[in-house]
Amino acid sequence: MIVPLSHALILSAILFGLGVFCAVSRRNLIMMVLGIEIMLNSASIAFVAAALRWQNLEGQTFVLFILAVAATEVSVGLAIIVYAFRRTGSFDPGNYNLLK
Amino acid sequence: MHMEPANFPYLSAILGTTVAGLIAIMLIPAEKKELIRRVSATFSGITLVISLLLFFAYDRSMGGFQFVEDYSWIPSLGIRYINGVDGFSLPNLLLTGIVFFTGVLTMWEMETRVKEFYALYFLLVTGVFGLFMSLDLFFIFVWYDVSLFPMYLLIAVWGTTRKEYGAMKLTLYLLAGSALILPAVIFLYFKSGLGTFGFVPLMQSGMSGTIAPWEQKFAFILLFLGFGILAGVWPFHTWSPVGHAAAPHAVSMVHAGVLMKIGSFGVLRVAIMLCPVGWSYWAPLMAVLAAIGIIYGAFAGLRQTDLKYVIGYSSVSHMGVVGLGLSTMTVEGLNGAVFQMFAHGIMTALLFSSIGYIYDRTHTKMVPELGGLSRVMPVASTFFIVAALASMGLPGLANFWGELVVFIAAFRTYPPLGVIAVLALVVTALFMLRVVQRTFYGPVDEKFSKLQDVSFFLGVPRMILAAVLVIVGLYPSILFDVIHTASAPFINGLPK
Amino acid sequence: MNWMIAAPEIFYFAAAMWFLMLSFFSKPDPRREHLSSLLLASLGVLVCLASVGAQGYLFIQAFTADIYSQVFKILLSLGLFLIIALCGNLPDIGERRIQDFYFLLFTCTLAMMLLVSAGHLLSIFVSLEVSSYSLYILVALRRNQDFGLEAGIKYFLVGTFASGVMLFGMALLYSSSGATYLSDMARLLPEMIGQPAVVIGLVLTLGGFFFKLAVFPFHFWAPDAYQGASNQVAAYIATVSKVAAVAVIARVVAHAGQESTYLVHVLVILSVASMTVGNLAAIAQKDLKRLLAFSTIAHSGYILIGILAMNPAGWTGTIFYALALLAMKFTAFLVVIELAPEGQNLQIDDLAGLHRRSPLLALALMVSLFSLAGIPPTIGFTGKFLVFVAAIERGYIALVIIAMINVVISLYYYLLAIRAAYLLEPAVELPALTPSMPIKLLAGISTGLIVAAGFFPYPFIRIAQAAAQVLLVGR
Amino acid sequence: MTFLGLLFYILAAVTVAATAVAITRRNMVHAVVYLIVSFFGTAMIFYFFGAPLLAALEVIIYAGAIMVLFLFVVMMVKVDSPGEDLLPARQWIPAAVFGLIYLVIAFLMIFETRGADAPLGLLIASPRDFALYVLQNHWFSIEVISLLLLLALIGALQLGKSQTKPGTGDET
Amino acid sequence: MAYPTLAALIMATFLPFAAFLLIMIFTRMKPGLSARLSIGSVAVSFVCSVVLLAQNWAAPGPVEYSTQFLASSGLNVQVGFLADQLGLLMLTIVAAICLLVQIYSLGYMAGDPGFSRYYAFMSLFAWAMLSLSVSRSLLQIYVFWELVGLSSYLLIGFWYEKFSASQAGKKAFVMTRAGDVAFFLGIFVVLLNAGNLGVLELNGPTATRMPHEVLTLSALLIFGGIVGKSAQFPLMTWLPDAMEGPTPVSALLHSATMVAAGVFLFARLFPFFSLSPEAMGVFLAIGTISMLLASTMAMVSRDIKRVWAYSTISQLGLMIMGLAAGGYFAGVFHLTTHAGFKALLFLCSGVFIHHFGTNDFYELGRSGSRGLKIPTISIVIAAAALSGVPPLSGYFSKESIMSALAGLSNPMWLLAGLLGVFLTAYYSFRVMFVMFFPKSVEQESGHAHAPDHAGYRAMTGPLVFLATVTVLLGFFEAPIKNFLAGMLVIDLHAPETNWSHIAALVLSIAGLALAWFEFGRRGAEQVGFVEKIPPLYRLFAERWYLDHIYGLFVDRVIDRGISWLCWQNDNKVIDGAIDELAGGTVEGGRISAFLQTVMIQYRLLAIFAVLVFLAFYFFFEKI
Repeated sequence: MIVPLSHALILSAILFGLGVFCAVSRRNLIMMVLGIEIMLNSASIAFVAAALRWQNLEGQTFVLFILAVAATEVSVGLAIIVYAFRRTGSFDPGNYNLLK
Repeated sequence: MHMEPANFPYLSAILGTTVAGLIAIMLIPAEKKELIRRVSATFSGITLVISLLLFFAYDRSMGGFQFVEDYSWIPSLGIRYINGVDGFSLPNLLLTGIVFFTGVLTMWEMETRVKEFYALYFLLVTGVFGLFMSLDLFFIFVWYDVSLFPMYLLIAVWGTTRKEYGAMKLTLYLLAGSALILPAVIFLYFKSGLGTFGFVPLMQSGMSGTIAPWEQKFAFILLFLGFGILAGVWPFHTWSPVGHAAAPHAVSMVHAGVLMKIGSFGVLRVAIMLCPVGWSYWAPLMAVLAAIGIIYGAFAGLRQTDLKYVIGYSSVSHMGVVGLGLSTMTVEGLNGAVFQMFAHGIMTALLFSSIGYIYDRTHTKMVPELGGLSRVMPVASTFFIVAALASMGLPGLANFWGELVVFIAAFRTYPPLGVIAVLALVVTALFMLRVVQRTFYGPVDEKFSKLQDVSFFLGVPRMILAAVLVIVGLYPSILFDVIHTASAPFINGLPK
Repeated sequence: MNWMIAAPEIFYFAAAMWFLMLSFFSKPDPRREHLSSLLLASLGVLVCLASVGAQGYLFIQAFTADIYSQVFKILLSLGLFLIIALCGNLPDIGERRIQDFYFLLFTCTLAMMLLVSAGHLLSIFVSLEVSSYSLYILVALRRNQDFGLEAGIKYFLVGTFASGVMLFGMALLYSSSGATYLSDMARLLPEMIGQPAVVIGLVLTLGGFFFKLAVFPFHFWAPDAYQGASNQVAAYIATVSKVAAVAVIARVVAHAGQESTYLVHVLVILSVASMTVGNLAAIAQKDLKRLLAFSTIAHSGYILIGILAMNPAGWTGTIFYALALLAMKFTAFLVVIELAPEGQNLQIDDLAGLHRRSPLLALALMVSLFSLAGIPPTIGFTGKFLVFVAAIERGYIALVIIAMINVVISLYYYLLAIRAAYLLEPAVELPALTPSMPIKLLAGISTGLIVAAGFFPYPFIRIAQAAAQVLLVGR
Repeated sequence: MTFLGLLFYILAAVTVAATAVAITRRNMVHAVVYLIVSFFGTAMIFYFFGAPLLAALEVIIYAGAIMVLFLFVVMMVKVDSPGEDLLPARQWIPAAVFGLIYLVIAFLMIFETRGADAPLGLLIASPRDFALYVLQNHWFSIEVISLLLLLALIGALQLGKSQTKPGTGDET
Repeated sequence: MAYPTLAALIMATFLPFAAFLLIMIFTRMKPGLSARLSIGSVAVSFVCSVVLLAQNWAAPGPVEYSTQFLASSGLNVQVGFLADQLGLLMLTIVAAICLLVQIYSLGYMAGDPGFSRYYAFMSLFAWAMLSLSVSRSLLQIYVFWELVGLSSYLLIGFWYEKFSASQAGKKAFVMTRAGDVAFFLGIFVVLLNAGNLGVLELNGPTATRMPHEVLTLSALLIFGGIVGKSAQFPLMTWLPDAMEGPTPVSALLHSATMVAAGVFLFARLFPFFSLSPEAMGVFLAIGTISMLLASTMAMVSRDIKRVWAYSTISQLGLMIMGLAAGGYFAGVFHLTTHAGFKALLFLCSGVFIHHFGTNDFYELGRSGSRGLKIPTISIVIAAAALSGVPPLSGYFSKESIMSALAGLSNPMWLLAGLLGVFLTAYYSFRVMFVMFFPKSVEQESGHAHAPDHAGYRAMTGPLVFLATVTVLLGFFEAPIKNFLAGMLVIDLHAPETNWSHIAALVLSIAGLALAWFEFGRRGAEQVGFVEKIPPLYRLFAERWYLDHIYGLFVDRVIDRGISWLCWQNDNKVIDGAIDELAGGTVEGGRISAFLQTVMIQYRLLAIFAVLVFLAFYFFFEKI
């Protein structure tokens, strides 16, 4: 054995927490996307560890698709953010407050 | 419970007529106001005729539910389209027919958005008719709400005093009541274990105790409060004067005349008949609230200067009498309560109809601004005074018998409350006479001296109402005979 | 493998590709695009109707066709058709982007169809992502870019955050139970539902779907997205997307969440919070679309009642409610779209004088709003009634009372809108509205359907019952 | 504790530390670089957990493609965000509070779960096996994800197409 | 009961009602026809009642006809006729006076715009009052009791444009209503304890089955109705105000018949009441107080109608005293005679008022009221009868009451009665002397000539008839007594004490003499002795401040007290709470809406926080 599953899950949970922390406390849209990336990544670790636990490849498959989704997220997310930045000149999410 | 099927769907015919009227009105171009009025009068007249026919065709010796129509509706939930009338609903149906027809005539002179008005009015009345005749709790609830929500527009568009406030208050208040009814109805549905919303089987399971006592108590209080709000039970009555005052005349008529009856009828039909154990548990509370309502409504009415507010508070007081009757758990009490529903409906419709006439002429319904109207419009005044006298419980007019029977029943069951309720008669007399005096007596104001008295045609609705008051007042058995066919078996069948 | 069971998906894929090809090879022609999309959407409805009896699995069990999914596909295709019917005039989507607009709509619908058929966590996840991403883009596509991009950003951030949460939940669920197929879950989960990682993982997984349905606390995107998106897109989000979300939540909960009182409690909390937050916030709204967004949030709370009952009646009610939501929201948005020919955002006060400008639209608005408020005899009432019956069958009477109180609160703002339409007079006299004949027809039919299905709901209930049979797994 | 176990802890520590540092960098370029370190650590863990293909993909896609995209964007828009309030106190303090609670609960949740202490035996999925598995079992999802990528492409394109200067109309 | 009798009863009672309906619906615009209808119906009633009276003169016992009414209400309500001696006597009195007054009104009301309405109301009254006389059950009596109250209200406020008239009508109705409520409650008590409301049953064995306390309670409650209707203390002040109505109305309703209904009810239930000596004691006291208070008020009034109104209260009190003292015949006989001479008094006064247009008898005197011969003679006869001057009818009836009082063990009652006799004579002749021996006569000629037109004839005809009756009726004491003896009601005390007769006679002469001394003799300053004592004068003129007390009560306690509280409670407490709730909800909505617009990161944080909470809840739920 390498480590108990729980330890890998703890690692995943800590990373998830850091991702959330980044997403909710950095006043920067790009950093927010980055934080969400970290969250996705943390899920990947848990999946890989779980795949090892159940000795099947389902978990690893998930990770493969998470990679693809992460890529999509970044491309679409950054596209929107960049175009928004071009219009407003700001990455500060607090500046996006027209809708209310 | 005896159920006599109908050889002709009279009850559905009533609903069909109102719906057909509604559709007909919708199809007429809005500019043809006169045509719309005539169509409305025709259709409402037909419903009146059918309800009269029903009233006299009902076999009093047999009792039970008659003219029953029974069709499957939502089998998966045990919902059926069941209509039927018994001694409790029959007077209310007749009342609705009368008030409906006279309401249409009362609004004859209205010129704004006639088409929409009559369409909504027909919708409202469809709900009222449906509720009185339905024997399925699902439909009762549906009709209950159908009869409420057109109210908002009817008041807000065509109303007068603080109309938007009144409309909103009324609608939200009453629908808050329905918020209590629906859970209770579904609750009973499951607790009976019968898988049906049919009224008769549920009632039997309530009687036989299949629905456990605590369940009945729980459901009863929800249903009582829910329907009681509409019946103007103290302290949930404050929507009523505001709503009455804000509403256009015909709506006030239907509202005070019929809609409040829906509340008390709902208390009777749903709360009491389905949860007899709950009834006996909560009856003292009902009685206390009703007695407070009687005396409180009278006192609060004393201070009002708006004619419609006065009537609104008198309605609170009178509906308290109904509530008191319902709380006595006796045959007399139920008889009196249902009788009072009818009498109050007619009486208050007549009052509002007369006020409507006065308001249309003088453009005010504030008592201090009026005066001496008896000189310029003696006939219109007479109608009002007749209704006011009925409201005071004068013998010879319908209300007296309802109050008498209720008071006797109350006196037997709750002597102190009976005394309080009877004392309110003095206060009612005081404020009604004050209003009559200040409105109709005294020197006639200069600006009113040119007013026309009510013409024969416009007098017709008031005449009908006044005649009903007098006929029923002189021959109350015409109603009591019918009501008794429902109340006596019910009370005698109560679990001991 | 019987590919025919995926006929609707294949059809919609082809349709989406058609528009993709168009955008590559042809100059945009709004009228042609609209007619062709209308044709394709109506064909799609027919295809869905034709394949209603399809049953079977593709890709092991990743794609499951059963009566449940097929019924929802009909709803989805119908919703798409209706929305496209409102797209005759697309002022808020640039002419150049119109082909891609339809491509995205069809792709999104396709993804939702895959979603309602998905039987594996992974396929659920990817289908969800496809539908979400097409919506992010659709929202951001609005010509008024200040609105569109801001809404897009917020929608996107909340959406990806939610999918991050969902993935983490799936990871927990998978790591502690080993189940990835819904059928495995139905088999394995009942005995380990008491394990914290399992059930919390399940709740987090549901979070992703809650985002779609705009359930508290994943509802934060909804008001902004509705307000920022063009009217048609907002209508699409409010109708079609909600139907798909209901489908997938009901399916997942039915498979994974039975026997868990904790899950029920969570759903109760979220349901109450959704309807309360939605209804309260809606009171203060001036923008009509924003108001409808909050009303959607409230409705997601009502739908959860049906789901959390976890009994046949509840599933039936949920499915019926989805239909109801489609009809009511569509009718309301129809009025919004017709009232805003420039594609602008409507304020509630802009409804003033509607009863004279167009009695039909005013009636449609009134009926749909009363239906949303749950006033009988409308479909909205029947939907509520069904889910309430289900909840009370399980003894959740307090929940139903709370829901009814919420109904009363909601009535307040619906009445304010109706008041605007029927009572207020516009400051400047506005010309009468003359909707085109098809729109009139559509308004009439949808209004009629709302009332008729409210009054004679049984045919629809039977369909919903048949579909709900599928959810009775493990019984 | 096995060697691999020790390695895991070291890698975990590195990953967490790198992530923590990354999210607190003012300069986004630095943040991205630190994050690449974190993803490398993750890739290593994948490798030890028997997913060599994923480890490679993690490095290529995450650390390579995605982070590079970030870097591009950051550099393209040339924002040092000097005025940026790095971690506004009224945001990070509640976030930290909930984060701590979250961590406690996460620990509780993970350790309370039956089977959480299941040892992770060594099993390596060869890229070939993995690919076969994916294609056999998840072809459906691959199709869908391809649609997603197409969508992302078109979406990004469309957003670009619609990009306008403020104040001017739609067509540029 | 024989059908002819029944038919006669029905005709006697229902014809006026038919007239009422006909007039209200059809002939409002045709005054002449209305009057004819009304008078015709009453005339038929009168004929029927006379026939019935004659037919039953020698009949052995009460005849009753009843039918089930309201069988299905759960109550067993019997309605029908009870034609016993008392009822028939009352029927005849009422019919006769109705007829006379209606004929008289032809002249008095001629040309009034509400002529038809007047006759409609008169018919309504006639119906109610006639029916009341022969009602068989308490409930039926109550019904007609209320209806006479209604007609009283309508007729008092007949000239509704006059504020005081409508005010007086309202006051009358509400005050009698207050009494009626007690009556109503009394009926309930009887019904619940005796199970029956039939007059005969109550007077028979049924009542004895009731517990004594309950019986006393019910008797007191029912007496409340009598107090209201007969304007006894403390509900007495409405009657003087009721004089705002047309004078024939005062004559008919507020002196001769309607107010006597209270006394009639007393007589009706005499055996029942007799079962409770305590209650009888209370009745006696109330009768006495009313009689004395009203007499004092009459001593200072300058309004001729009010004097007679006070005198009515006083005489009704006297009747109640007589009845309560056990003098059944005395009370009923005084009721009969009083009806005649009091109606005469009013009708005569009416002629003067009509002619001179004032109610102030000082004014009348100065205007030369002596000029109208027939009314002058008649009114003097009536006043003398009122004062108990032999051999007029009042003398006989008063004597019998005095002897009933004398039969009581406590002589105080008799003394009070005698005081009443003295005061009656004093104030009656005060009016007579002031009117006919004025200090100065302004216009000897002018009005002095007796007008000779149809109206005047219509008015004087009834006067002559009534004056004749007043003179003669006294001599029918014995036959009437025999007739009533068939009622099976034996006077409890029938001692023949001569000294009370003599004392009464002496006192009435003394009163007359005092009146002559102060008002009648040449050179009298026409100021009563009471008026020379200002506090006493004010007390009497202000009616012992009863009205002030009521006014204060209504104003402070009801209007500004309870009613204000209720209204404020509605506005501030209930509606306040509701509005507060609604406002709070809207405010909550605003807050909620604001929270949805916070910066996106806070929203994400909220999502995270909720999820943390939900996870936390899992462990919490387990504990």
